Amino acid sequence: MTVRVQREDFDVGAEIAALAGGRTDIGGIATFLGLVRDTAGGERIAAMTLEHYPGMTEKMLGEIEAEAHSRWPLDASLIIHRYGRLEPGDRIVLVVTASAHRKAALDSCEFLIDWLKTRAPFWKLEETDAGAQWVSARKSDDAAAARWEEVPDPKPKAAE
Amino acid sequence: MTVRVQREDFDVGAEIAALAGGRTDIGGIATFLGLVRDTAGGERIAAMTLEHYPGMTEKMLGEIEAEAHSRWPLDASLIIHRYGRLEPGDRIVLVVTASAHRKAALDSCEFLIDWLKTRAPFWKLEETDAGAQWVSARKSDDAAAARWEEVPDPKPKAAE
Amino acid sequence: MKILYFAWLRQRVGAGEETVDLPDDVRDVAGLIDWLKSRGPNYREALRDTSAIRVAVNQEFASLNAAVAAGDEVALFPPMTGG
Amino acid sequence: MKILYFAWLRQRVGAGEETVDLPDDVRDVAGLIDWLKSRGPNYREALRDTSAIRVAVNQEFASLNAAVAAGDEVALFPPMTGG
Repeated sequence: MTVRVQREDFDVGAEIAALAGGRTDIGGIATFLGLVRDTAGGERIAAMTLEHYPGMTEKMLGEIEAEAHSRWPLDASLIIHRYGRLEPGDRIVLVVTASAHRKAALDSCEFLIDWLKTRAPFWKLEETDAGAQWVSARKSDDAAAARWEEVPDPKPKAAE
Repeated sequence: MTVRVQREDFDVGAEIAALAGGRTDIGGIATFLGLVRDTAGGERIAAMTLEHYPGMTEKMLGEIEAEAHSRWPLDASLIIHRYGRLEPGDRIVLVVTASAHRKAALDSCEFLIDWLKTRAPFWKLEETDAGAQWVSARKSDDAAAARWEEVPDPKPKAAE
Repeated sequence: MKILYFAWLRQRVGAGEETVDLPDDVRDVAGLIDWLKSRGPNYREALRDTSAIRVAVNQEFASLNAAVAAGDEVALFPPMTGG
Repeated sequence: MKILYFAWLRQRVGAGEETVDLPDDVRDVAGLIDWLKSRGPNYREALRDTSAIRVAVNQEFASLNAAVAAGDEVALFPPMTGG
């Protein structure tokens, strides 16, 4: 279980390789990589600045990661979230989960990205043609995160 | 849309970077990486050999990939599947899907790995302490693939 | 008490962080927000709509009726938009 | 007709690929399998349980009653275990 909150970019291939790290009990590694898009709600985005709450961010991400490990049989996991000014195409967030079972890796990866969207203290300021605008929280993100509120099966449905 | 069936290993980070390739309309990239495990059904696996049906494999993977593009709004996708002799910890399969919407990327990635498990003409021969054994198809894999038989929403549930 | 502001709350208040001497009669988050609003138009403007404000006390999410005390770190911010 | 065998079917038949002259009365996959079984004990053993056999005709999955003709490429193999 690793959480990193950093201004610097990250190397996806190197992170995945480090997570697997010569282990031979991992059957599947699921990854979600979030990138900055050049549009939002039809508006052109020149850049965005991610602000966060140092200390609490790491704490919340660690709690969300621990929750994933309690729900699925994970061998390893990693969350990296950047802050600072980012441009379209830049990497923002990386979630990696490894398990003997592919379903556990895939489900927990989706869980982590859904939860950190609504529970990690980050705020996005977008630079649009109309000036700088704080991004509003989306109902669809709340709904995606709420799906995981029900107590799920402790084991993946399709044993591998 | 790219399909590669190859004996050689692949570089996950480079493949993901090439897929995104300077594009600024991609919001999320989902990846599933399958690795060879050192055990199966309690037995120790020294290595496995993947046999496939050259020609038909590429054709089936291409059809499965096209099906994913018809079901989800994907910007790009990649399937790499290796054949030949592999040892525990080795990479076997890589599925990468990119979309403006994270849910589309995640769902289509899961769809692709579920379908290729049961529809791509590969066969695994495992080297165990008891000798070489052909892997049996798993009911759980059939069930995972069958989940996608129902006609799904053409659009992701949580618009982004 | 240390108070932190993020995103547009920080911009409207005009500070990201301040240390305040809490009046004795402020015992919960709602009371803290009311007292802050009495401190000037920037606070009144920033804290006008409490439905748009999320709160953390000592880096844990908290509700408006959560207790606060002198040694606490309280953060006020809009709904989060990470990921 | 070109016939391909994979995995344990290939091992039991003893060949991965062969070209055969199809008798006129073989018109579907089931008929082809019956005819192959008449060709020797290795075929009989390999093709004994048709429920364990999957078929592709010209690289498309096909059922036991799918039609086959002289120019076709027919593949016989166990259920797939990729991924």
